[in-house]
Amino acid sequence: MAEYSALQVIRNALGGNEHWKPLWRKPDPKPAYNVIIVGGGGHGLATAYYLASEHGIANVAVLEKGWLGSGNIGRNTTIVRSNYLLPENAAFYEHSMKMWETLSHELNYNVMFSQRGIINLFHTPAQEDEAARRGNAMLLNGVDARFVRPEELGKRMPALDLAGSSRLPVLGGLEQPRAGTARHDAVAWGYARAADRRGVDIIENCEVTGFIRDGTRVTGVNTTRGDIYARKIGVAVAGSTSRVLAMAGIDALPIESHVLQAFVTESVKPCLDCVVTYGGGHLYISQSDKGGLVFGGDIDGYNSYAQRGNLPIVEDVMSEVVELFPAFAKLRLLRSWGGVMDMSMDGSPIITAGPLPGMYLNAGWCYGGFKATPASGFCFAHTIATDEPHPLNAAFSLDRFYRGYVLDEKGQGATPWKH
Amino acid sequence: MIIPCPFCGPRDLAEFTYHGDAARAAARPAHGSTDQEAWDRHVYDRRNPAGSHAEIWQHAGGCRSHLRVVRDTRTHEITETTLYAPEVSQ
Amino acid sequence: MSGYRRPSGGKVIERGKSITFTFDGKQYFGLAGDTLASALIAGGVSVVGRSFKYHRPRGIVAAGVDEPNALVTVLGDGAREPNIRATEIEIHDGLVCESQNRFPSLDFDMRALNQLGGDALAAGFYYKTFMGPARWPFGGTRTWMAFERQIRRAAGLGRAGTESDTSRYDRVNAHCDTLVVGGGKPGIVQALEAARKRRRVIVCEIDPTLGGYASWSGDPDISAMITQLQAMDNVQILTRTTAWGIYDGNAVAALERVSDHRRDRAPGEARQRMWIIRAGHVALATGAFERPLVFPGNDRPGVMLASAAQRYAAMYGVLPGKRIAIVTNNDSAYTSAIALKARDANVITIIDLRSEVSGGARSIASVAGARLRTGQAVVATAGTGGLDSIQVAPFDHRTRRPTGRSEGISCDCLLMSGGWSPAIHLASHAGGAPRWDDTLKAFLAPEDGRDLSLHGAAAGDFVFGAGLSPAPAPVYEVRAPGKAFVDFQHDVTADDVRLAHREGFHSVEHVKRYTTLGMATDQGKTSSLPGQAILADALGRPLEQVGTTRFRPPFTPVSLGSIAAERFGDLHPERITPIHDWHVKNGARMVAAGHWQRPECYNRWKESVEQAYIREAKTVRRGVGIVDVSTLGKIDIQGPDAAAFLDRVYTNGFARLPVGKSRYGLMLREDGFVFDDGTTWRLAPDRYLMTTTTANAGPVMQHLEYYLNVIWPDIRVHLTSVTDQWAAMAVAGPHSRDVLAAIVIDTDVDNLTLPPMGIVHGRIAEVPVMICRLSFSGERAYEVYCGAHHGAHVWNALIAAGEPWGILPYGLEALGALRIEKGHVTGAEIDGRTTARDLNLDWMLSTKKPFIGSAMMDRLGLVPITRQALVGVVSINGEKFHGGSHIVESANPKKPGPSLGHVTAMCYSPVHDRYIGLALVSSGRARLGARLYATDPVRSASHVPVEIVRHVMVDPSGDRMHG
Amino acid sequence: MAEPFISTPVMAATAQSPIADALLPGEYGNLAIGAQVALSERFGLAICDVCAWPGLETKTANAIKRATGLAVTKRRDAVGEAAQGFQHAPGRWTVIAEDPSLAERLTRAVSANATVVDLAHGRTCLRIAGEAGTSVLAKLFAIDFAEKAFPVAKGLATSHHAVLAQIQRVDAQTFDLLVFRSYARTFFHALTRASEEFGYRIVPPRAGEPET
Ligand SMILES: Cc1cc2nc3c(=O)[nH]c(=O)nc-3n(C[C@H](O)[C@H](O)[C@H](O)COP(=O)(O)OP(=O)(O)OC[C@H]3O[C@@H](n4cnc5c(N)ncnc54)[C@H](O)[C@@H]3O)c2cc1C
Ligand SMILES: NC(=O)c1ccc[n+]([C@@H]2O[C@H](COP(=O)([O-])OP(=O)(O)OC[C@H]3O[C@@H](n4cnc5c(N)ncnc54)[C@H](O)[C@@H]3O)[C@@H](O)[C@H]2O)c1
Ligand SMILES: Cc1cc2nc3c(=O)[nH]c(=O)nc-3n(C[C@H](O)[C@H](O)[C@H](O)COP(=O)(O)O)c2cc1C
Ligand SMILES: [Zn+2]
Repeated sequence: MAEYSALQVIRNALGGNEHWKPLWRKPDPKPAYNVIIVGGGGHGLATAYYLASEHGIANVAVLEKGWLGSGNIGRNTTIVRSNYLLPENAAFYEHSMKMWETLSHELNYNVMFSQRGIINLFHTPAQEDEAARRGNAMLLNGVDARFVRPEELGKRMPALDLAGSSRLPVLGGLEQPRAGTARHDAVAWGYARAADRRGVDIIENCEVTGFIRDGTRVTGVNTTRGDIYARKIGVAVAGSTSRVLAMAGIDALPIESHVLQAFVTESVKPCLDCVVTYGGGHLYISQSDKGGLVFGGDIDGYNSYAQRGNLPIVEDVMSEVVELFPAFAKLRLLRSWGGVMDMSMDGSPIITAGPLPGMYLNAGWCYGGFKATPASGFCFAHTIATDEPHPLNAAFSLDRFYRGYVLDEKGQGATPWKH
Repeated sequence: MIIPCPFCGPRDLAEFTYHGDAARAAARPAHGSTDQEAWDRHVYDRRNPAGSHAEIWQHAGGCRSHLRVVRDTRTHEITETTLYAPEVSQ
Repeated sequence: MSGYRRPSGGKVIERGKSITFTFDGKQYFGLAGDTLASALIAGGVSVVGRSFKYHRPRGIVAAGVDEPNALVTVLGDGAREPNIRATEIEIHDGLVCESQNRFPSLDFDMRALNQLGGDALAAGFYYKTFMGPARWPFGGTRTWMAFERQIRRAAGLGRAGTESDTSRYDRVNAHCDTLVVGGGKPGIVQALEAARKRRRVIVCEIDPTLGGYASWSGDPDISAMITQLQAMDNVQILTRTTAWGIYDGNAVAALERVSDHRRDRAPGEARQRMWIIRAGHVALATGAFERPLVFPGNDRPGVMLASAAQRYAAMYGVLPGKRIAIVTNNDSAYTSAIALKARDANVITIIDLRSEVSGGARSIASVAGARLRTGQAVVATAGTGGLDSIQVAPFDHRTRRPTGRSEGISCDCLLMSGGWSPAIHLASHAGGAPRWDDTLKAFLAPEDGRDLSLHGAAAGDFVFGAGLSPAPAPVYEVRAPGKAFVDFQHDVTADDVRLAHREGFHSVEHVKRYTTLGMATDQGKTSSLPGQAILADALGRPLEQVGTTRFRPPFTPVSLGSIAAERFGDLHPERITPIHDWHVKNGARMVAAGHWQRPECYNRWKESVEQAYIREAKTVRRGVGIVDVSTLGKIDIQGPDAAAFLDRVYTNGFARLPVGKSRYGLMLREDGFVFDDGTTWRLAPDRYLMTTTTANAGPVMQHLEYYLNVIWPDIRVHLTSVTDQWAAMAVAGPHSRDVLAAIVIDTDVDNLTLPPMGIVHGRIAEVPVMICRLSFSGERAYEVYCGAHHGAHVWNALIAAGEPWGILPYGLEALGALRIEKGHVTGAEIDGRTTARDLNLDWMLSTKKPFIGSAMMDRLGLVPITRQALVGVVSINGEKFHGGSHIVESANPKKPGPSLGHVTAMCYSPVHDRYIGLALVSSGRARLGARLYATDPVRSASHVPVEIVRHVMVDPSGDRMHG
Repeated sequence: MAEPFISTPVMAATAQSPIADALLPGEYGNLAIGAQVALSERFGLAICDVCAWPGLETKTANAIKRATGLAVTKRRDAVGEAAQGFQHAPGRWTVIAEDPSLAERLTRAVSANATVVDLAHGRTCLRIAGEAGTSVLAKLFAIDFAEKAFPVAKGLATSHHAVLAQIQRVDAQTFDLLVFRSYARTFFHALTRASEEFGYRIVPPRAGEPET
């Protein structure tokens, strides 16, 4: 099997690039598998890969209703970080960060993980204390963190307006230097290729339309390409979680679907070397390798499955961009889009066995599940393979809400659109 | 999005704040209820349907009324807006 | 390209009015009305930029917003404006532009890469390499990041500046019955029709003038129609205005370029203006985009869209070359040929990929004097700098390949036409799938049930002229050796599309993402369909099944400044208290608290903040101080059920609070966690004045309104925000009563008349005031309320009255220090994750009545004593520790061990003469007396031994405030 | 204990407008064709919020009419000589008058039909008049200012980003804007900025109104 390398690129180029093989096969579904993963997003594909690579379970199918990576993996703002406050989240996301650091090698696919740092700006003394609280939590949890003072910020981001036009000067920032961005689509493709190579069937254009039940136990799925049986069925469908579980008779979950928009400008030469977030609102910016400035802000704030947003958020986000970077006012918005997010009631994820026998659930990623992809796949595979949560996802249970063990990073309570 | 407030007329989304599923609000356990499971469900569980959704919005940047808005979560199309009255949602 | 200006003609230019502008440091002349593109073509400039990846020389291809190549940077008023299409810049005296991506300074690594040659840089090459070795020293992400740096530098188009944009942007909200997008003939027809029905109509058009294609194709009716439209009083015409997005409810976002085309601006005039138009009906008459053809060398400067040449000739009197060849798969190019001929162009040949051509087309070709070559194709182009010649060969349109020897034709301009794609972008923003029309070989707008219609070419209504067919041949590519470009700007070739297919990317969306086809600044306006056709060929499926990629706003790129509009440079509104100006005049450092501006402290004699607040706090403990607390949220609560309502929303009881008294109250969220606190005053049996924290004033109001309107509509209570009605100031300290006694009239303020939590009404310096004896500082203290307009007056009176006792104002920092000493909680402790028990406020949880949150507050996870609880921390050795420090057991700052909690707030305590703080510490109450460390590795690197103490660190018995 | 006061009328001698410093009479902006809008503050007014209990809206409207002479009904807003009133929410009116005893009179008139809250200090009333008035307002508010949609006397509640505002059309070219006092300075700044391109005049307070 041709492995990817610089040498191969040159060899193939000499052959007119005629000999490259498909990244994944296009198999027809088999009647039955050991494990079915519903959802060909980052998490579903990673889960399939780790089932095969960590647990030797290769008789696995990933069922994707559209084209692979058409969900949130294909539309996120690509930020990878582990700067969490709560220890449960910190441990999980830091594990993910470590996996990211070797992911391209592991997959033999360059996912372009660029550890250019993320800086959360703060603007008031109270915010500075909060930043210190978080930064100290990170260091005590073994995560890298440092304070960045305005002088350094000015040097690293010459276009940044430290004074702020309206009463919120930049007092400093909390940086996680190891954080950064990755090429979102490549993560899906890289996992798909690696899983395929280990025997996993990746089946596109195969929508799950129902569950086959034996009593309460889930034993298979109805799909647009026929019924498929499996001993275990993992659901990793992000924004579609409620819709899919409703097919199994679960009519309510601690999840709401909300749309988050993202934006990219026309490309320009490198002008922003790290990821930055604004503390005077809700905004994060980075620059893609192609040169576009990529922004995100608040979710639109109402239940939606529409994958597109509305104008007020567009205005808010652009207002914040030019507040921080008044030099960018003349740059131009090229494209905006939306994704449907699985907002959980405390803003933290769910990776668990259940809620029905034979079923496993991976959901509740809000707007932060891209960075989780490796650890999520790893833990979900563990949970499916062993029927026990991995210590890293033990806290991400479904019953934590009812028991009062919520993991509420933002302290917003059960108002999912505020997380 | 433009929401037709029954009192103010059509107004921009930016004037409204969201309060979620109207059916959930209507099904809130009675004040003083000690049915823990009912409270768990009420506080944490959501139907989150794809399709028609009766929901509550407050015209916070206008008349501050609470509205019951029937909206399709797949298309954002609004088919019904009334001032919120608890009976309607039951 | 050897373009030139004809001695006559040109609909929009003013002959006689010469304009001077600068391009790449060189002066050029154009005519008023020219675009930068038309002026450059007239000036014989053929290379205007370099391509994205291969840095190939590129010329002007189109005449409108679909231009993929000619992007320049406009150097205006200080701020750089990169990536502007030369076709949309109206030249004016003093315009300075520069080309982009032109002399890329590639460093050593990149050059090495380039030597690998084009094929190694094919689509997606970077996914397959640059991983480096798995292990140290180049392991992890190091290798990639080193290469990434070079790739990033090589990519990108223009350069963004660092100087702030000083121009102004505006927003206008508009409403109409009918919005017509596109001021071409079909748009004008729609507008007239709606206007005659007395509808309110808005028409927006990208160009400076109305008329569109009808105007440049010489439609005889068009100017009369324009005049007619302009005369209607119910029609508003917005030129230079691009509708760029349609949002839910027919809210249309449009960008007007108000003064970009002028050197000077009037006072207050914007550069650009964002229109938000709410329309009953939207009529889209946005025309269509001509498609290029894909053949080797099709990106050479001098190769242009046929309709673009026609437009340059008609509108600007400019011809793109002296010997023009045309290659086409459809009849519309014949219209272009004849139109060019009519303007004295020398159209030497028409090369038609089709083997059969209609009689109508044939006769046009002969009228145009162009030799018609059917069943032939361009298989190569040649020239240095611009185009010198093309190679033409017989062609089989089924195999897409040449079938015989090629023949050279010398020409300096090659026009191409691959048929037309209707501009359905706006109609597709809602996300429906466009429909394939197999006659037109084009995607038409989806039907999504909105109040929206399409007209003219946008609706697929193509009329190319008598005897001509609107149906192109379904062939867009000539497969011959050499790089044949699909997406000019992103350098995506036909081979790239096939490579993507070979690697398993079979969805159009995959091909887009893998090759970046259609992701450039033109968003594939011209290139999408040819790319999809090549994919369809590779898949062996009809184009209909392949589909098109999703359209998204904006239709064309929009400046970020225009979307921010009036908020650019003025993002956060400022909220000020009635005493604001006094604070500023008296040396206060103001800080933002949400939108509010509040004094942090009043610096004197160049004090530091810490020195100032310690001085202020001492004044309160020893004498008397005054603080502006007007920012507290205040809610008027009236009605027969007011008491019952408060009993439901507060954890503690308010029904039995006597009139004329106030009480501290605590609110939970429905999930049982603490939401907010504040005092509420009973002013009459059915009237209360509730106060909230500054930060939560809005959320508490919304919370109360929600319960009142939605959950308990039977409760008869009215709520009104009166935050702004009252100025509020707290007078605190042992001498506070003396100060009040000296100035308040119409009431006594002695302990009997005004005991703790009591309320009196009186007057200060003529002004009616309401005084409540409340203490946040732990000292004897009074909150004085008066009408906000009188606030400054009363404040001044109190300061004057307090002079004998040395009254001083104190700010937020001192307020914080005093409350920390006293163990009162604020937002730092009420962070949405703490319970009443965590904050030692369990005494406020009534057991006699249910309240919001009571059902959920005893869940398993909310009660363990191992939870983090509020305690005091005191520096043992006098060293300073910091807010945000974590509490740990280990004395070793290098190995601090796990976090037990964190310091929520700290201050220097004048009472204890050392640094103290509040902290949330796990099993906090069990740790009283423990010696732990406050560690702050991320900020100050301090690691300070602290003792855990009770959270109330001053006057736990409350004698001082009750005295 | 003294009676709780129902209202605190604005006393000319001691009151201060939040925008006093910004209200510098003169002409500003693009004066090429003269000032097309006039901006002023109506300081020192009595402003009340009257909120009817459900079912008692008509009675409340009648009471407002009795107390002020304004021809308000459940459906109609009114601008009178000495007072103005409009319904800004179902059953909820803003009433403005120059008479400082407004709150007291209203409270007496509505008796148990409604509640009255004095907002004389809590709101700042700005007036914008002139040809370009609606063009200026259209920059700040997503409201249809066409006379058909927004006839004379009508009042409504809306917002400019975080700043809530009530607007009443006093005549074809004149609008009164009520904004929260604390936001008034910021908002006035936005208003003048929006007016610049039309040229604007700041009009001094009327004679007899407090010198601020
Ligand atoms: C705009 C935006 C910005 C974001 N930014 C970031 C960020 O910067 N950093 C970060 O960490 N996270 C970010 N996220 C979140 C992150 O993208 C998601 O949390 C994560 O991708 C979710 O996991 P996934 O990749 O498995 O989901 P998806 O990619 O959504 O995968 C779910 C898949 O399930 C498929 N599916 C659904 N229903 C069915 C069915 N019935 N049958 C078969 N298949 C089905 C869907 O088609 C989809 O492909 C962002 C999200 C959005 C929308
Ligand atoms: N032989 C030929 O060259 C030939 C023959 C017939 C037709 N055509 C083409 O067919 C089309 C004629 O179509 P039509 O008469 O329906 O329209 P048109 O092209 O005359 O008018 C469309 C107008 O809409 C404007 N517009 C487009 N998008 C807009 C937006 N988002 N906001 C504001 N304005 C916008 C354009 O600037 C243009 O003026 C033209 O594109 C023309 O080139 C070409
Ligand atoms: C990090 C990132 C960068 C992007 N950059 C571009 C870009 O340069 N050009 C572009 O057209 N789209 C860009 N997109 C957006 C995609 O075209 C697309 O809109 C997005 O993936 C969502 O898919 P959809 O619009 O098909 O629903 C980018 C998306 C992401 C997530
Ligand atoms: Zn309303």
